[in-house]
Amino acid sequence: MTSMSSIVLAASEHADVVPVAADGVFSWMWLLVAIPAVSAAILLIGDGAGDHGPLDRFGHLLGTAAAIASFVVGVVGFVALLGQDVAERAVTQDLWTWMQVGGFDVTMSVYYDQLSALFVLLITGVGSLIHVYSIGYMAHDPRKRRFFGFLNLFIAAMLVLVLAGDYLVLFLGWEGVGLASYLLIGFWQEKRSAAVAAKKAFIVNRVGDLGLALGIMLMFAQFGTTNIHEVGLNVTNASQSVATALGLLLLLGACGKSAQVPLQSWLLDAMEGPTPVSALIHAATMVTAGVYLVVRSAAIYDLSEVARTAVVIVGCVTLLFGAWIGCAKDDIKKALAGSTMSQIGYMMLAAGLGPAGYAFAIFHLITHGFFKANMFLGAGSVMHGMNDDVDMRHYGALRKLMPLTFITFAMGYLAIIGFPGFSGFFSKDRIIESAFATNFWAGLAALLGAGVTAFYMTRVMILTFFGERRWREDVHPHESPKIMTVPLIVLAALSVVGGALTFSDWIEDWLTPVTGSEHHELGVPAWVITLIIVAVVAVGASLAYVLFARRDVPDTAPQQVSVFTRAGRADLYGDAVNEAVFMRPGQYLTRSLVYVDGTGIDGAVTGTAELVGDGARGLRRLQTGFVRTYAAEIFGGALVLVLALLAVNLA
Amino acid sequence: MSAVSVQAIVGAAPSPIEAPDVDYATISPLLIILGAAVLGVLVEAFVPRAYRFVTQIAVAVVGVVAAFVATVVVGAGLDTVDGEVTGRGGPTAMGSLSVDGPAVVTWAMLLFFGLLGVLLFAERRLDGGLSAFTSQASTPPGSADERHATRLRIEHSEVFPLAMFALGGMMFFASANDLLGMFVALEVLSLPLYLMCGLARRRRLLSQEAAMKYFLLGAFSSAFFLYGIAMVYGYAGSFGLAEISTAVSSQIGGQNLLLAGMALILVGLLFKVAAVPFHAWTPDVYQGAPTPVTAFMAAGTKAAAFVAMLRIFFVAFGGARWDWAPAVWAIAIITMLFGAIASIAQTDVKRMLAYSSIAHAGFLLVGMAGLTSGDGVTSVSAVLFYLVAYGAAAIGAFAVVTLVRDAGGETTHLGRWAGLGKESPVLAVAFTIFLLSFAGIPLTGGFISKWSVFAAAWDGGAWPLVVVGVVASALALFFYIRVVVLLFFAPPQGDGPTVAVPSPLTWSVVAITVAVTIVLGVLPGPLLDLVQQAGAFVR
Amino acid sequence: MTVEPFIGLSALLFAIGAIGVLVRRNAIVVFMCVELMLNACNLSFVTFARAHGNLDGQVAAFFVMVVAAAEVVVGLAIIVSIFRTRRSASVDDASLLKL
Amino acid sequence: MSFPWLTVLMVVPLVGAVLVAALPRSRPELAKWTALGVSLVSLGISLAVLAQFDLDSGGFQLSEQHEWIEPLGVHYALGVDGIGLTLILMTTILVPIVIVAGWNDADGARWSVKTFFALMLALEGLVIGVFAATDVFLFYVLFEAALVPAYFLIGGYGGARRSYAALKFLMFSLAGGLLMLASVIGMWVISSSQGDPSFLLADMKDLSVGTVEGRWLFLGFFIAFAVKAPMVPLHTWLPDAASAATPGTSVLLVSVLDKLGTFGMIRFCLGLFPEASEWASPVVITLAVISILYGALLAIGQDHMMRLIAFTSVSHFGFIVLGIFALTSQSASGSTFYMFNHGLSTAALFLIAGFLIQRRGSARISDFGGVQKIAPIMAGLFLIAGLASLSLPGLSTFVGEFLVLAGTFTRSTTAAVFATLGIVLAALYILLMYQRTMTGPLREDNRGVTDMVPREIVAIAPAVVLLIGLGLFPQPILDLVNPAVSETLEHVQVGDPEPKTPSFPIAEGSSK
Repeated sequence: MTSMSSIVLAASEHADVVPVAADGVFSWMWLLVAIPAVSAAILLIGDGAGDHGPLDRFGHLLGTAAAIASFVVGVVGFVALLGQDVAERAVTQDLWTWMQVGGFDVTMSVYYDQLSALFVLLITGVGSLIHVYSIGYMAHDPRKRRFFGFLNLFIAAMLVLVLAGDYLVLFLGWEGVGLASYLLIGFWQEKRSAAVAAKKAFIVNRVGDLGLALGIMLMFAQFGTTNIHEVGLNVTNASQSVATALGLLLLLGACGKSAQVPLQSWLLDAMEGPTPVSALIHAATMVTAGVYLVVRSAAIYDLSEVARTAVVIVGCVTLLFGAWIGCAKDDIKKALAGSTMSQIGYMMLAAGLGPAGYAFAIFHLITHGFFKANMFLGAGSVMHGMNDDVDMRHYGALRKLMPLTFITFAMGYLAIIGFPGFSGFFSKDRIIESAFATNFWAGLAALLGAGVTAFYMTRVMILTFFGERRWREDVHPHESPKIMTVPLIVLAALSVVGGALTFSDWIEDWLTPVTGSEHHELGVPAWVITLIIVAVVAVGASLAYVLFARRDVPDTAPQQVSVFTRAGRADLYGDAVNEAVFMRPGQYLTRSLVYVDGTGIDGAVTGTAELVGDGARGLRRLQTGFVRTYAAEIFGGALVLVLALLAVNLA
Repeated sequence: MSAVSVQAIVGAAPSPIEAPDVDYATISPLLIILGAAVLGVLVEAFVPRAYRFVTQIAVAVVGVVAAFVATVVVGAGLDTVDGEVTGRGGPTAMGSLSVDGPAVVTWAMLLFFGLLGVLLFAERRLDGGLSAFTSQASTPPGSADERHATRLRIEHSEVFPLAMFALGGMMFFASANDLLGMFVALEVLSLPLYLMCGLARRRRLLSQEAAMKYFLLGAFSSAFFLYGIAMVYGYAGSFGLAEISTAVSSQIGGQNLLLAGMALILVGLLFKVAAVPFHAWTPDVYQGAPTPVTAFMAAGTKAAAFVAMLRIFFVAFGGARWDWAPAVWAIAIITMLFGAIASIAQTDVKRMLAYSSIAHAGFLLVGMAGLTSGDGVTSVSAVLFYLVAYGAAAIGAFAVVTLVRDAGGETTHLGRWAGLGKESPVLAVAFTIFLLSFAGIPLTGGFISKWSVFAAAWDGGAWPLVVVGVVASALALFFYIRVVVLLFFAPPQGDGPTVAVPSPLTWSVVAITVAVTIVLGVLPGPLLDLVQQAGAFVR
Repeated sequence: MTVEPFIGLSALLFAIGAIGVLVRRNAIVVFMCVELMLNACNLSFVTFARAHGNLDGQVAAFFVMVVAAAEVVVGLAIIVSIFRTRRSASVDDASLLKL
Repeated sequence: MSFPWLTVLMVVPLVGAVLVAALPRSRPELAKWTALGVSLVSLGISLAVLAQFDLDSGGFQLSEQHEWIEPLGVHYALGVDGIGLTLILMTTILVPIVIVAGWNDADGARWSVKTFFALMLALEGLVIGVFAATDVFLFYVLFEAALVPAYFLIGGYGGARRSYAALKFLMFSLAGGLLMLASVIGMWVISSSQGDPSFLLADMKDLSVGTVEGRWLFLGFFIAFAVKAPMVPLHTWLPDAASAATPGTSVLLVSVLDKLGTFGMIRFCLGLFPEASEWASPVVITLAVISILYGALLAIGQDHMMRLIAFTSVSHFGFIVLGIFALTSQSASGSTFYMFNHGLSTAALFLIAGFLIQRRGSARISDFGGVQKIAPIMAGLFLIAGLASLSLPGLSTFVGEFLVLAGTFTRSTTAAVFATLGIVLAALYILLMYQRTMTGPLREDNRGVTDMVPREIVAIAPAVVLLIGLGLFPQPILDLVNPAVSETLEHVQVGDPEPKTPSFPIAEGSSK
């Protein structure tokens, strides 16, 4: 008895979370997934009806309605959860047994707690807005219906991911979003670049999934279960090395999904997809799944210093890496993509700080979801007006012609660089603080990142909306239709006020039961750090102003540039490395294996056959047709036989 | 007229000659067949030419059927004996014959083959109303006399009595209980065959050459056989298998005589069963001889010779098993591999079948490595079953060969067989079934027979032989399958093979052999029972 | 008087016969060599019969002669028919069947 | 003796085959419909069998037993356990699909249309017999007999090099079969040395086989099955056969016939030679992992669509064998489930690829491009089939694959890790093929490609539905398989490894 109680104590604070069986509203949470899933099925099977059925006229409405409906359910659930008292905010519902063999038992269960609730709101909320936006953006695409089908599919899969009560179910959603992302990146399949980008995304993600899958297997081998909650409990009994291994394997998975170094290379290519996709999947939601995974697995990371440190390092490297790329790109979407990488780097960094940082990771994740979605949609709106030209060097002075887009984009801009009072300010500030509190170098990296962020975002801002016009002749910029601007406005508003989540530490307290919490004391008072941050941001921004607002921007990217720029334009040679280390040797390997299979293994078989054939022809020649030869054979045989038998006796 | 009686005469000088007592009922099958043969000779002499052929057929068929019935009766009447080995029946006719289980089964088998053979001999519709045999063997090929004889539609109905003599010899061979008897039987079965080989109507040069080769080599090998007998006699002082076995197990000294004798006897027998290196005659003779004769010979000679071999080596030389077994093992291995490999390069159907018969001799020798007695699968039962299955398939296969013809008679070049599947699916399927049986594919008699010889050998501790056997079968498979591919998939050469429409005689042979092959594969139970009930040799 | 000389002689005859079969071309001669081998056997039969003091061997000799006679009939028939065809009794000329 | 369900199930297709073969050559349509009818009837019967199968009482059910060859102790004995029944269902489901999909494959072939469908039915009947045989001799006989129709299907209706492929296929299988024959004989000799010989699986399980000879005999069986399976390095017949045969034939070959190998491993290698199986498992596991990676890498290197799919199967069979010889309930059940689903997914891949090749007149991937634009349905279904082949979660193949891997992980982490690399390679070969054929700008010479016609959709739909349905609800089949698997493993006397970490006491009211 004593031993057991001691184990209880040993377990970190997650141990006292006790999921309660779902009832009332919560027993309907599965609708969150079901609605978009069914809608997706309808829209995609609609294919059978050919491309001119009624679905093609109203399909997009159905898809949007599904997203909104599921958002409503999410809100209801969230309100209900607020109603619960803290001890009962982890609700679980077993739907059916997915697979059960021997001791291996995986249940399709909904696990709805504070963390999932926030994600549900983010996914369905931003998701709905982007559905609405897409109605306008994709208005003229012949395969519109399928597009909304894929979007719904994504929403459903993403919700499976965040509502999963079991790591394997999470993996189901995990690969589901991967599939959706594959389909949407390659939505314009007739563009070879799009198809290639889609394939690349899927395969790089698979490499990450390798880690996740192995992690799940290790859980089963160690604990005999893959239920997230039970793993969380059992891991406290596991050895240090097991926890570390799990942590690193999960991190590999996270890197894949969240485009963290070293698996970052796919994200920039992923911009081949339609802009709403980039906003929803590759900015707001899917790419943050890695952060979700780490936070969800807090119990594991709490037990392994090594794993946490790895997370921090990945975060720091990526946030600088992404920022660097962001500075060098002229393609507005790629610039934003770089920034996404870097922002997720922040989240990872925060998550790597352990209980001190989890909450802030999620906080930044949400605010980033708002302002980055906002900016991507803004970029989409710009492209919409510029005949889908993505080169910022062909923009300029758009603020007059696209006022709404400009305003909303500006809100997002201020938020991301962390202008005081805007959402990004609070979330990023928290992260940098706790980074400093934990490790000076991590803090420094984060701080530096903030400055660079300010620099490249200001650059984007200036190149796009200020300066003089550098448009092509046939381009007639115009503001986008309401259907597109309304979502922009909403998101802009959220980007501004999103910071409110942290007032009176609401979000920290809200998440504490899930993530635990602890507070490292800084050497200096918090406001000092804040001042430093603001100062650094100001420097970055003004530097950009000096470089891009004062001089006029060359229409084509100059070639005589610093190695830094060149490296940045080449995505810091990520692809080059992949090609040199994996692709070329791989191709060589397969080619040589094909050869070996043909000549070696199959050759051995056919070779034996030929050998026998030759032997046969040889023997055939013995049959000379001369009776005396035959007689000789008989005589010889007889002789040998006699001698052999005699030899037996004489021996 | 046997050794024992001779001794009796000399032993007590004054005493009157006592008549040898012979149980004629027991050996009636033998007598009936030989009787039919003699009758056949008389028919040749006295029946007018017009009716001769038919009469001969009648005599032969009636003789064979009667003999078969007699055999069944005799077999039913055999009484079980429990000596050191369990068996039934035993020596008769003053110990010169041993009418025991295996002997009776073999008789039945041989008579069955004989009947099928006769039916094939009697086929006259394939070649413009003439049989497969030359009109006058005495006339040189292509000579005016030959054409004249053909025009007169003269026919060699002697083949029937010859066949009967050969058949009688085979039956005698399989049941002879002393070496001298065996030698005589060997010659009685061989001499008619030598002649029959030379009687082909078409391609007479080849036919005559085959006859000569077979004759010279046969005589040559039987000389070895005889010399072996002489040495064994020198060792044991008697021809009786029983006496020899007692000598082998009890007597000291003179081993070399025994060993050399065994070796030479083995040579003679291995020649008959076409085992390497005494096989060389087989392809040439099988190809040159008239196909019906080849069929009869292939099935009959092998059966008789194998049973005789088992009898000598199990009964007489059983005591010296570990002296001869290794040699037999070695020869079995060589033969299996040689037959399997050599057949691959063949382009002539009849030669191909000849090589396959060599390979089968090897598998049968594997069967010799089994246990001599017991209630499971013994050597005897395995070999007997194998002989039935193989014989039926072989006769069937050669029967098919007689039907695939072109202007020059039978066309035996494999290339010309391409596309037979389209020309005559039934025939092609039948031939395929025989080939599959040779290859030992399940649900054919060949499978069960291979299975039982391997099982017997493994039981006798000769699993290495089984392994080699399996490898050899795999090699042989390659060839048989290639022929099947040829029959069904290869594009026919020119206008493809033509299939002559035979009389019911040949059809019935094909039908019967197919049926037997399938039944032995699907329901081998009864025959397996029979051969196992037959028990061991009784001396 | 021991049997060895007789056996030796018979073995010699047998060997001569066998070698003859291998070296001679004329079918008739080849056949005669076979006959020689058979007679070698006869010699040893008779010898052993004496040695063992029973008549079996001697009787055997008679059987062998009869058989040999039969063989001659068959053999000559075949050889003659071939000779009439080819105008040659050489066993090497008859080698159409091969491979 | 109750109603002989299994005999009927086995005989109906065979009789159907004879019936179809007897139809007039001049009425091909009639033959097609008859064949379809027969295959549907046998599907119905198999479902009836399923309905009678009692999940709770394990062991062999619906057993029949009659003396066949009394002197040898051979019986005509049938019976199904969960494993056999699952595979029988797979067979009866696939054959109608193949018939509908291959409706016109035999038109204009050198051989008559009716024979084509007759052979298919014959194959179905024999294979069902193999899955149901509980007598080793009967198993062997049917195992070999099943080759004959397959051989003629390849050689009679394939494309170029068909007779070479057919011969190669037959030679490999028969050679393997002969080795098995040697082992069967060995078993018989042992059995007869220990009393009356009997080939009944139940009796042979109880024989006391010496360790050494047991291992040799095991080898005989295993090699025969490894040829069928096919495992590297005995796989070279498969790509040739698959590329030469018609798509339908390839399906029957890879999805159905090859399962005899893996099925035999569970039923006979583990069943008859538990000790030897455990002894051999390290080597076999290594070979399996090699097959997984080797097959995948070669698939990546192929330009011929059918060859590519064939090599993916080599890789998948690696997983199946791995699961069997990892000797854990998860991996073994996973393998059986995998067999079922691999049947479906590979069938879909082969058939759709077949439609594509038939329309374009070329099987070279490099001859395609942008087909998605003009044949969206085909592209969609092809993608689903491909995703199933790379076992995407949510599709049934994933369940099997993950169970195999998880089970293996508990037994041999190294093997599991290397095997898991396979999932990345799988993504590569499938998506490369999809990208090169379906996406990108439409090539001029592909304009002729039309989208799938209703018949083809009807043929593929069931497979796709099952793949998705069983992906989310695999438990019904797993319930069918589990008891049989656990019985087998008990016979081998290996238990699943315990979780390595002591489990934390779980508080009241928790989720499970």
